[in-house]
Amino acid sequence: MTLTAEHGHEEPAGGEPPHGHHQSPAQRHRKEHLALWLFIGGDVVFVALMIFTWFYTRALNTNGMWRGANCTTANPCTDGLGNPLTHQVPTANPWYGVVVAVLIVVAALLAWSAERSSRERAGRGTIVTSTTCALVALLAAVVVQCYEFGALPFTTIVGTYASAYEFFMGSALTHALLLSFLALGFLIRSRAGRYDDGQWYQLRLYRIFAVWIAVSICVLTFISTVFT
Amino acid sequence: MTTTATPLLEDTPLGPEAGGLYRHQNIVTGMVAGIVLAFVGWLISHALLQGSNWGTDMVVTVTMTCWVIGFNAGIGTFNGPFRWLTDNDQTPEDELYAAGVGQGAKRYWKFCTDHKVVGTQYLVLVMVLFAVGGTLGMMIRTQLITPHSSFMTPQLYNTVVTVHGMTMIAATIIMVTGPFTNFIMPIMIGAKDMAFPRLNAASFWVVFSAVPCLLAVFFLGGVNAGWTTYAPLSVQDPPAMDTFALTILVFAASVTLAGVNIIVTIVTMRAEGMTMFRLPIFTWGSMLGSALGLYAMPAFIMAMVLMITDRATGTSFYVAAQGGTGWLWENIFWIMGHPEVYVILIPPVAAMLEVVVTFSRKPLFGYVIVIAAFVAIDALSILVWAHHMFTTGWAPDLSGPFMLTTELISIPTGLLFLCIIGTLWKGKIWTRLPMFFVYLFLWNFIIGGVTGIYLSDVPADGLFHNDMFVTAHFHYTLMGGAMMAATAALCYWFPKMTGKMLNERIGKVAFWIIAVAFQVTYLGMFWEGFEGMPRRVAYYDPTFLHANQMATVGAYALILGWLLLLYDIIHSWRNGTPAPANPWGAKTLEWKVPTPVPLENFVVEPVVTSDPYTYGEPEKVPSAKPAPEPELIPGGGGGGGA
Amino acid sequence: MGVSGDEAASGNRAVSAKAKPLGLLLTLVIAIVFVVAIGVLFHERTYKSPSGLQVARSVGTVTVNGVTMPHVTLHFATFPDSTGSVNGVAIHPHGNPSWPVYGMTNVFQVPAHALVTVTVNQYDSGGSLNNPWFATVRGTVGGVMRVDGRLVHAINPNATAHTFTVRAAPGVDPGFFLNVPLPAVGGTNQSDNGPHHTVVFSFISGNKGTYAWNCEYPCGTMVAGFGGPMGTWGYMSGFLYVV
Amino acid sequence: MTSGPTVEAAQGDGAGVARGAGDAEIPKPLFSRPAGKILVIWLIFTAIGIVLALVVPKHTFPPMLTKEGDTGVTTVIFFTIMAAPVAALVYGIAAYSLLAWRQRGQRDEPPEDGPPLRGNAPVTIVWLCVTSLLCIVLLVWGLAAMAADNQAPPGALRVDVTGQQWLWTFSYPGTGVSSRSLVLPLNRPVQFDVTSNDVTHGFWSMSLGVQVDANPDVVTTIYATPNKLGKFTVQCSQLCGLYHSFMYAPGAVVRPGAFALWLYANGASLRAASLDAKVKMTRADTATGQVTAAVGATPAGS
Repeated sequence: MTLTAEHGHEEPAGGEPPHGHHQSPAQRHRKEHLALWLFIGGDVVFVALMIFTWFYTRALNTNGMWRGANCTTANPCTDGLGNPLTHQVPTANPWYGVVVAVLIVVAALLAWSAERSSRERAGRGTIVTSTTCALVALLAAVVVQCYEFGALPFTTIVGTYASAYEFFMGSALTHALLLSFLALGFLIRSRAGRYDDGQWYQLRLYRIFAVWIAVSICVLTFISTVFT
Repeated sequence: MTTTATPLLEDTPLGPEAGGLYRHQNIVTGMVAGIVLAFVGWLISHALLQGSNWGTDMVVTVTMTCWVIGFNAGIGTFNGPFRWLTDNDQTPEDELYAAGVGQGAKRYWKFCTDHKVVGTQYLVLVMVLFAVGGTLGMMIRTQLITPHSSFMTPQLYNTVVTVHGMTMIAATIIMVTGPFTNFIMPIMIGAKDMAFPRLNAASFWVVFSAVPCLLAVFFLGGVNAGWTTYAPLSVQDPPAMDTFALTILVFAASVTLAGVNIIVTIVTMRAEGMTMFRLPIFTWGSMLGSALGLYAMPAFIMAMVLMITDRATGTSFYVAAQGGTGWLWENIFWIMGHPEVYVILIPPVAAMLEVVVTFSRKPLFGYVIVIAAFVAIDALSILVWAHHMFTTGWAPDLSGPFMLTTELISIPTGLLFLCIIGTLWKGKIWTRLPMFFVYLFLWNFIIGGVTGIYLSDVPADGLFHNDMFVTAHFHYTLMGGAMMAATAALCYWFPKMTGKMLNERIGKVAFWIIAVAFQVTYLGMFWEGFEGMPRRVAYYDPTFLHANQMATVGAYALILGWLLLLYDIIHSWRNGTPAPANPWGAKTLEWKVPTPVPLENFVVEPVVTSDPYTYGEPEKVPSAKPAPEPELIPGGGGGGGA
Repeated sequence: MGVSGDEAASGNRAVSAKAKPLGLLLTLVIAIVFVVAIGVLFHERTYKSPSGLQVARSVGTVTVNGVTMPHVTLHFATFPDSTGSVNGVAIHPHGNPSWPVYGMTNVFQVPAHALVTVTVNQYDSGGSLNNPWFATVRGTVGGVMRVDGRLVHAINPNATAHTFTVRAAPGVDPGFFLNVPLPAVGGTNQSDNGPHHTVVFSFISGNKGTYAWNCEYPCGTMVAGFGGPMGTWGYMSGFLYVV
Repeated sequence: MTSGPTVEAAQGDGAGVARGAGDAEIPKPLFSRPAGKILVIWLIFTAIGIVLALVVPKHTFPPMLTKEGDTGVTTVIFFTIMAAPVAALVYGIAAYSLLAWRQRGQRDEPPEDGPPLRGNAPVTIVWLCVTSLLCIVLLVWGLAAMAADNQAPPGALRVDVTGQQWLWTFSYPGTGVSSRSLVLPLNRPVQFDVTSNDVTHGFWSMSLGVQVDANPDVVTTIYATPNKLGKFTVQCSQLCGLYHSFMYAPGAVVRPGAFALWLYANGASLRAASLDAKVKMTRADTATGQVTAAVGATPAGS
């Protein structure tokens, strides 16, 4: 393998500092774009396994305790604490899940508009507006999701439907919090004018991630509301 | 580019005084922050939750999570995200300081982003983990000297078996991608560092913070469930199971971070002219192993999250009485578990192929075939998980298909053997220490492979499953195979990583002890297995006595061999003779940079015009682009990082 | 290249020449410290049998079915709370509240092929066995036991407090099996010194070796009631050494 | 370092060209000179492998008491014989490379380069075909054996196996007999319905050649046909907690008559025992004290 001294590799003036840890936006865009998709690939495995968990426990329905369909006052089942369970577990109110999903979809669209404003150099104001609204939408989603935990008609201990449903809620909450962190960062940085002059690539990654999370949460909400 | 790291250092403020708090963080601040936060978390959770249902489990989980978060905050894992969030990005000076410039040996105890530092940290961590796991293994063999020994109580024995298994699995997962991929791979592809240096350092300190969680298992009542922690037994276990699950969760997260980093580095950071098919084979192995890890590790995390919610919040995914099933655990676990075997195996084999090439002075036989075999293994290994479940009663109708995929995977594995012996064929075999371990790998892995065929077959698996035969089989593949290959890689890259030559005389004594003792130990275990001794039992029928004594004697000799090798490593590292830049006359790029390797690896950006396997060929093979006149690197330049 | 090769070679000789045993000792010490530390740790913590070995008291010899054999007695109790104490003596050195426990120890020693007469004071409440098979007395002399003086073959599987179930370690005496169900104390005022049943039974010990006993009534926590005291050494499980 | 690459390049050129030329005329290395000696080594290793396959299992396995157990042992022997040649080839070439191609004498400098052999299509294809063929053979064998084991045999004796921490209980439906020891009649297929009361256990007896997990609240079924008299042990194979080591049960394969007597002695009615054991048993037979003797391992207590 031959090594040659290349003298034509200097960056244009004002280009990257001469340290390898710090590269031009184009290089960082390429790297972070690939990394993001790899992370999304890992997240896909999570979601796939959650769906598998839902349908497998639902299909197996050990002891009829998916939702306790056979539990009656005559022959009660026992819940996780050994107390008698005398009725079928009611299904959760679907509207909370729908609202959360919608809010996160909205946040994803706002991220998209922020990216477009940055690409079109539409000015700091529009970018800040989009990132702010995205953050608000996400925080609203977090609040609604937390409120649903209190409003559920069941607890985790009454069978696998309850367990899986709350697990889906938990994953939606985690993803929403993760996005909120990013949204907050983008709000602060867009106010500081980081994305004014065409430095849009971070917003693009943010948009891709937000869209994936919106899609996954829509799928999970659909499953948890339809296949009860 | 012409400017090197060195001149930059003089006129930039790099002292701790310059950069604020960030430059005062090290392992001590990490420990302090971790312990403080853990204590706070314990106070709060104990006040709120203790006494409620599953209170203890929640308290343990919260406390240990706080430790992990606190430690990483204290040592600086979260600086990057936090400074991004607050629009206060790192300046180039910050990055140079984070890369350890001008901090000497101190940088090994800091959140250092230099990939060579991270690799060295990983090397030490892996050796420590092997020491812990080996000690526990010796405790197991000691218990089994006599059929009804009272050396350990059953509960202690189960815990030791569990922690031994998990420690060794964790150590073998990171034993090559940790030290060697981090240290060697960026140089091999002509990069200055990994793609995400902070992520790289984070992956190390995160897994470091998981080790105390694993050892805390000893103080929290012990785990009865074995490293596979089959539910619902693991849902029944003492609170130690919570911290055990958390350990794995954190560890898997770290492996995922590292995997992303490795893949991105190889895809985007290659030097000019380093096309994908000029990559050294070790680079391919690291990439494909990490890719498989990206598939396996989320499943590991998923299984453990469900476990923690079952134990600490009363969900019932694994509890049959409330509608769950252990088969859910077994599926998710083995969906992780079998790919994970190849996550362990592929990088060491790839590293070993570099050794085979260098020490038989020949091009790699069937470069493309090896890559194809790795890809085929990646693809097949995600379809074979249920051969661990032949005897669980789950979906007996699927035994046929899984038997098919399992036996198909032996075809790409066989191709790897073809490429190894094809490279040896008519080579000028140079029998230095690394080559010894290559031949040991060949010997052991063939035995491991043949015995694996029985277990892939349903009728024979009915005899051997959960039997000492299985234990012996996977020790032959993972320890006799992967670990010997990794040892060959260590002996091979030791001069480049430490700048010292490994003492081969001591090394060869250690090798022969290890080689012989290994056979005694695990052939003894095969004997136990044939006689029908089950796995993980602390008390056994005296008819298995002789086989067990054989295995125990072998194990004691084996640990002596490893200790001798460890002594050789420590001794040569401390006061061995300085190594030349290229003691083996190898042709991959890492041997063309000076030793010790300067901070940015390359004083002059390399331009690659051929693959590194031009042994016996004229140096200038026609390359994609006409390369300019070859010039030589200024020797020993840079040195900023060393 | 050649030059560097020579350096390497000479280096090897040089190193092996001045190889000091210090590092080797160091590594050996580290390994030994690991073993000792972990061993001590476990010996001192929850894994230790609470109060050491109880050796059966000899009361002469006796003839059963024409065979003369030594006659020994054992005496122990089952308490509802392992943190309690009897006559000022702690039942368990570091017990857990609301964990039932066999006291005062969980390891016993009896001679081989002897008639062992066991007296158990049962203080604990109870419930339903998850396998009624264990409500029947098995393996005692005549397949019976005395509960407060009454001869019984079996008790109510839904009012069982604990069982004393013994089997040999693998290969010692596969035929040996002993199962004695202990009836629950009614009411709600169970305590370590409260009302209790006195259960007396005799069995003929088997070959020399280690025997494991445990409770088969799910009196623990977590899944199937076999966690907590059932899964932790020194509460509802122990050893019977036949010498 | 400065002179590193040039020296290497020189080596590369000098050695490389010569070797390269010398080797170009030999397209198939396997048919070149070393093949003869490697063939010998290969034959020796193969022979050793086959001898081991025929000797080791016979002397190490416990006596197999069922058809399924015999199938398992045959499978092990057959697979070893099939795998021996491939393993022997790798061992042979590795051994020969050490014997013939090792660099002797000065071992501190890298030897000159070997021939630039970057691959060999015919060899690869042959290797691929052979390994694939072996795979298919093994698969077919495995599927056939599996099919033979897995059919529900007519007129099988049903045994309900219940695992719990840390004991087995075996009950014989229709007789009311429930025991901690497993007794089976000779030459009669048995259907084990396995379940668990708490956690996952493994119902495993190597001598019977059966293994299936006992899962809580689920029944898993497995079949076996005892074809030899003798004693065996049922052992829990799935780590199940504190006393996993002690979770075993004694067992025996006995003649149908002795089986009926055993059922009767353990509380079955005369009629139920005779029905379940498919024998005609009179009260006179039960007077003979053969019960425990016939069953051997069975304790009086159960």
